[in-house]
Amino acid sequence: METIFWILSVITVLGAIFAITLRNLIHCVLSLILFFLGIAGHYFLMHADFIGAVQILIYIGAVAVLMLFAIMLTRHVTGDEGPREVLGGKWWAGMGTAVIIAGLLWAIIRKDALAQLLPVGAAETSVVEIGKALVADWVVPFEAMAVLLTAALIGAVVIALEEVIRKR
Amino acid sequence: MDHAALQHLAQQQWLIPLFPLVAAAIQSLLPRGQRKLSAGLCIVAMGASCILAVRAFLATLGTEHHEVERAFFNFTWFQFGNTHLDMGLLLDPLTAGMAVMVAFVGFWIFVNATGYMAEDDNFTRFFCFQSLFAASMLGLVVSNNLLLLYICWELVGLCSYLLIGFWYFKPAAAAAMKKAFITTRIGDVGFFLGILMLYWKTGTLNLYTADHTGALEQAGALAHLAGWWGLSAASTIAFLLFIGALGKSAQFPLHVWLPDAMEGPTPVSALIHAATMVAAGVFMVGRMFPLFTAEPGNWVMDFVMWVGCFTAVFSATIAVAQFDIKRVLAYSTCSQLGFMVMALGAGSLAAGQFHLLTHAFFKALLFLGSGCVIIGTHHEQDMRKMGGLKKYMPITFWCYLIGMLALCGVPPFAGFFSKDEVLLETFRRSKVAWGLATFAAFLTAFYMTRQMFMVFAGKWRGGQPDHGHGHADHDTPDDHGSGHHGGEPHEVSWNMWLPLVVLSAFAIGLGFFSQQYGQYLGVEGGEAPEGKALVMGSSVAVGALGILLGWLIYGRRTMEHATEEDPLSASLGVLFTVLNRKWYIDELYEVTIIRFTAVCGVFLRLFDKLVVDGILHAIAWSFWGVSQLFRWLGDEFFINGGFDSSCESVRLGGKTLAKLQSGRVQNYFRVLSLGAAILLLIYFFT
Amino acid sequence: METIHQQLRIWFANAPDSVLLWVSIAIPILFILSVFPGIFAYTTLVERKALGRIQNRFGPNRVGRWGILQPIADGLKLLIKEDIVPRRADKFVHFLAPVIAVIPSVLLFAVVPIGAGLIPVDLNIGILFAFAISTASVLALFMGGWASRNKFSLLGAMRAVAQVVSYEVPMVLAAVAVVMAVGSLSTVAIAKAQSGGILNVTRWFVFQPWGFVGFVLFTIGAMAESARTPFDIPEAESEIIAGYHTEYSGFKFALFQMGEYLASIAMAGITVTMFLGGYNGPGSGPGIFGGLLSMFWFFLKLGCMIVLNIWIRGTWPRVRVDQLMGFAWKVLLPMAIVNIVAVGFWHYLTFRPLAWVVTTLWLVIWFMVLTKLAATENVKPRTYRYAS
Amino acid sequence: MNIPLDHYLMLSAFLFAIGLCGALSRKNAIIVLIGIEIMFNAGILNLIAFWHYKYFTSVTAQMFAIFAISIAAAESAIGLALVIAVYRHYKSVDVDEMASLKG
Repeated sequence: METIFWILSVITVLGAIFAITLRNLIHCVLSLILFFLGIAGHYFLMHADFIGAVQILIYIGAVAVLMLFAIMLTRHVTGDEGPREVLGGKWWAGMGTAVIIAGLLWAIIRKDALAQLLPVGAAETSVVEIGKALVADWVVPFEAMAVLLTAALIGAVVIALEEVIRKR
Repeated sequence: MDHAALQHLAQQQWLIPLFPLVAAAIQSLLPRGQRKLSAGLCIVAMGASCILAVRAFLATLGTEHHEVERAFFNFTWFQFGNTHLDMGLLLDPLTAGMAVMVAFVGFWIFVNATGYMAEDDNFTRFFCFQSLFAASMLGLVVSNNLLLLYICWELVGLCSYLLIGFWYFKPAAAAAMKKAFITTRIGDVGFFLGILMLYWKTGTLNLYTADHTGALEQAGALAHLAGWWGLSAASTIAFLLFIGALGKSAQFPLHVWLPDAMEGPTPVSALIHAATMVAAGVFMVGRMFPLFTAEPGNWVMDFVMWVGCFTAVFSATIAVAQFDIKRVLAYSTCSQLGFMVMALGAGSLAAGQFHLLTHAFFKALLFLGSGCVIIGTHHEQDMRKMGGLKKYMPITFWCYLIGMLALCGVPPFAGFFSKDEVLLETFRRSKVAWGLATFAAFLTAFYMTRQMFMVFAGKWRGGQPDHGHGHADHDTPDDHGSGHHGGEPHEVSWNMWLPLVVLSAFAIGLGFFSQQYGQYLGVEGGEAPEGKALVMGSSVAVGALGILLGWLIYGRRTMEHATEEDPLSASLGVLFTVLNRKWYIDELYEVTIIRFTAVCGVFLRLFDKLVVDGILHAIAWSFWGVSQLFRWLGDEFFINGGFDSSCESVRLGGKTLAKLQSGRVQNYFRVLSLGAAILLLIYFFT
Repeated sequence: METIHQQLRIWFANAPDSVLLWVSIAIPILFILSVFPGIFAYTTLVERKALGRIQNRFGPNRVGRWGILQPIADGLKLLIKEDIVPRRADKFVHFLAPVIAVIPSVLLFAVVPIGAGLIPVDLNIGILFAFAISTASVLALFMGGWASRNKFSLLGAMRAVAQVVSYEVPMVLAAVAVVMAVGSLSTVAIAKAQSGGILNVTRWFVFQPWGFVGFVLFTIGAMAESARTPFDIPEAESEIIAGYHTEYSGFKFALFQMGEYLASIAMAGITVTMFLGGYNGPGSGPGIFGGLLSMFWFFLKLGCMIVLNIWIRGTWPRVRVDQLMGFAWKVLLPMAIVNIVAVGFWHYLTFRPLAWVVTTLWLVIWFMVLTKLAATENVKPRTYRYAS
Repeated sequence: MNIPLDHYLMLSAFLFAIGLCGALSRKNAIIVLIGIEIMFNAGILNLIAFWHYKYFTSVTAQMFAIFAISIAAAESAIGLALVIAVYRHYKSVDVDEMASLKG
């Protein structure tokens, strides 16, 4: 199982790194998908099956596809970036901040005793439990989420259609 | 009526505001052409509400106990953590009586409005707002919860804003709507503070609860808690709440919006000035009365009484010198509201509320009557250009006469009894206030007589071919009296005078129930108080005197021409002008409060520019400083080259960040992450 | 998997446990990888024969008797054909796309119970897993279309993505009806819920009003999702050559085909599981004989679904893009939501005849309303603005 | 499986830093969004890790994860719609060029 963890972690990290460094935007999104898959794999590994499936369904099925569409609509379809910007210009600013934060988090995690926890044979949460929780204790956030998603849907359509409407 | 049945009815109280609300919701979607459907919907909904209100009222009638029969139904609106906000419905005599009055008067106002608004393009919009108004007022009446009451209170304010400015294309209407909204909002601040304080002190906003921990049931306990200004908590809250009522019920410093509200259509005036909006303030004080009376012998009650007394006299004097038919009524309303508030301040819930009820009927009658006059004379509002209408509009005349007599306090009519009771209660509390109020009653009789004679007596002074203001543009097909180019007044259609007739009946008959109403409210009636004969006698006397004086000045010799000077202005001279200009209160506010606010605005802008912007710049520089510090720390402690260079990058980033207003999202984001890094650092080293 | 593991442990009590574990993992994988590609191969043959019959011709009949060796010949041909990659293509993605096309299709079989107690993995989120995986298939189409640097490929890819995303919604909602009725996402539980009744047949969901509607919706959705005629506009040859696999040849092309067919078969399998009673049929049940019989029923139904697909493909014309989208959003989606409500009725009306009447009426009325509303288009002779 | 919790936490921290780096330094708005998505995912991974190691009896963590994922989906939909709208206006998705509020 450790092996699986390490393999998944390597996939995830590589996917993330490629997603922000590659020059071709389509490649970026494809490696982002790899990253999402790795995360979903981690969820399955931690017996959070439902979250894993949701991760695949929403992130790969919806978010990534949406990004591909956005790239198609905003760039030349080849997805190539213009001038080379990776590891140049502002790059070092972001990198520096990120390294500092990563280092600090690393140090904090090392310091904390909680982090040494080992899994205690966790029972997986059944889907029925999640479903019941969604419509019982969490029904208000759930409804709010429904409203939010609807609003986001309408908002996205309106924003993207703005030009079309104005032309009419 | 046993308690369980009452409880059952209380649970159904929400149906009363529901009908008009649904009607408003449907009407908001109707196309403009659907006039009949819209009006029909509105009236049917109001009728249904009225029937429900009457049913609830009848249920509360049968109680023979000394204890007030009260049923309520509380439910949790929503919950967060351990706190939960409740909503509640209430059914007790005060509520039931008020609800019947609002629904009933509202119903007839709606009927009248079908005639008054018949020519208007935005007929459906009008009825939509009216319905919403009625719904919020009924909601306000039936609520057992200050939160719900406040929501409805604000809704009423919103609707009045919309309705006063219904003809928003008229600049005066647009100004009046803003004035009404802002002025009442000043009062609402006090009201809101009162609610907050109440919640703070009692932990609940329910008025009554099953376990007797409601806000009103804790009034006794609140009286022993310290509040502000040397008052007990109960009185402080009462005072703050009264400020809300001050705005809503147009009492002295905040009364200015009410006369301007005349810019709205007349049924709106009837609805606002008779049944609903202004009544809301008085009703609220009545509803929260236990808080007012919890601590005996404080100045809040006196304050309430004196404000009411002053407003009563003050507005009555203004009303004497007005020429607009609706304005006279508006100031009369102010004055009568002053009476109610005075009665409440004198400690009598029954007198104040009873005057509220009777006043609602006859003032609605008067307003609708003035609406009929306005329609009958083709949108003429200046009394000087009327006259002799008795001949042309007999039904309206007789109904108006009844309303006028009721308002003047002539014995068999409703106003006599309720006003008499108010005066009596005041007499027992303060002789000076009683004297002033009696003077106000005299003025009331006088200005109403003046109005009657100016409008209905003499000969028709309008109707010159060249008269008036753009009369030509509504000569377009209208359904009443087509060939009226001479401006001949005419009687209005049946749907306009029928409400007058119905309301007249109540204006005559309602007064006889004054004793019963007191018992009904569960207030112990004073057994034969001293001075009853004096008060009653003086009240009748001043009423008669006022009418007589009115007849002497205006009745013996009626005005001949519209341009003729008012006979009173000759005798009063400058004072008349001052009264006509409403004691220059608006001008006073203009030069004091509004000017002051404008100066404050300029000052605040300067403050913003100097201090706030200064702080922002300081923050920018301190960020730069922090990044410098970082570089220094990095050099000192980590000689490691990689870290060094990253610090360098942070410093570079920091330099960029110093230009905070770059508009570049990523720069903001960099600041954000830098901040996060600093927080983490703090967390790590502490 | 667990059951196989336990069974193996009973049979080979002496073998080390880790070996048994790996073997028990390997068995279903090998089964899927051997049986379903075989089915795929012969599906193509059946399809060509059936299409031939529908179109009044013979279909393949040269290689072996009745053309029985045709798939093998095809496979060999594709294997040895030259693999052409366009010069400007994105080589890596171009290579990756067909591989990715196959993976989700194969993964789908992991949650299809092919017999009583015979399922590779009994996930308790089975159906959700299936949908999650099937959305991933759209990526392969997109990658293939984009990497080819061919505008027709790209158009096909965009069409494919739009179509799959649109039809995913009513399909999932149709499945939600079943999930609601069963109260579980597990495919095994769904199949189990349809056992019993007369001859193990009457409890199939397709024989209930909401189940029938769900079946129709799901079948249409599945067909559109795997881009088969009449919903094959991503590869409409008369408009955009061959869509996203225009620039593919040789075995990569075969892989694309395989992915598509496998997805279609797997979706048929899921349809069978959800609506047609899964492996349930007369005589199915536990034990060796019942198990074999249940496998027989499952594959029989699967075959029927495949033939149904072919039949529809052979007889129906291709829809236009706007019709395709309009159909998904204006008819299928509301109908699926209505169907969910119908399941609610079914659940709460315990008196069955009443439930039948209410549910049927509800669905029929809505069906009529929706078709009425959607059929706003008047078919008129086309007018040509510039070419008359 | 004998992986202590800190492995997951460090993985998550690392991913977060990568996402942050991308969001901070790339000019392309879509990549910035990608970076934000990566950070989101790192956070949710943390949540699930804590659930698995400590709070597995409670359903709260999963609820939070579901809501976070939904919000992320809504956020990316709006974000991408904005990117498209901005692109229509500036003919560019370079975040450095979107420095003016004037339309």
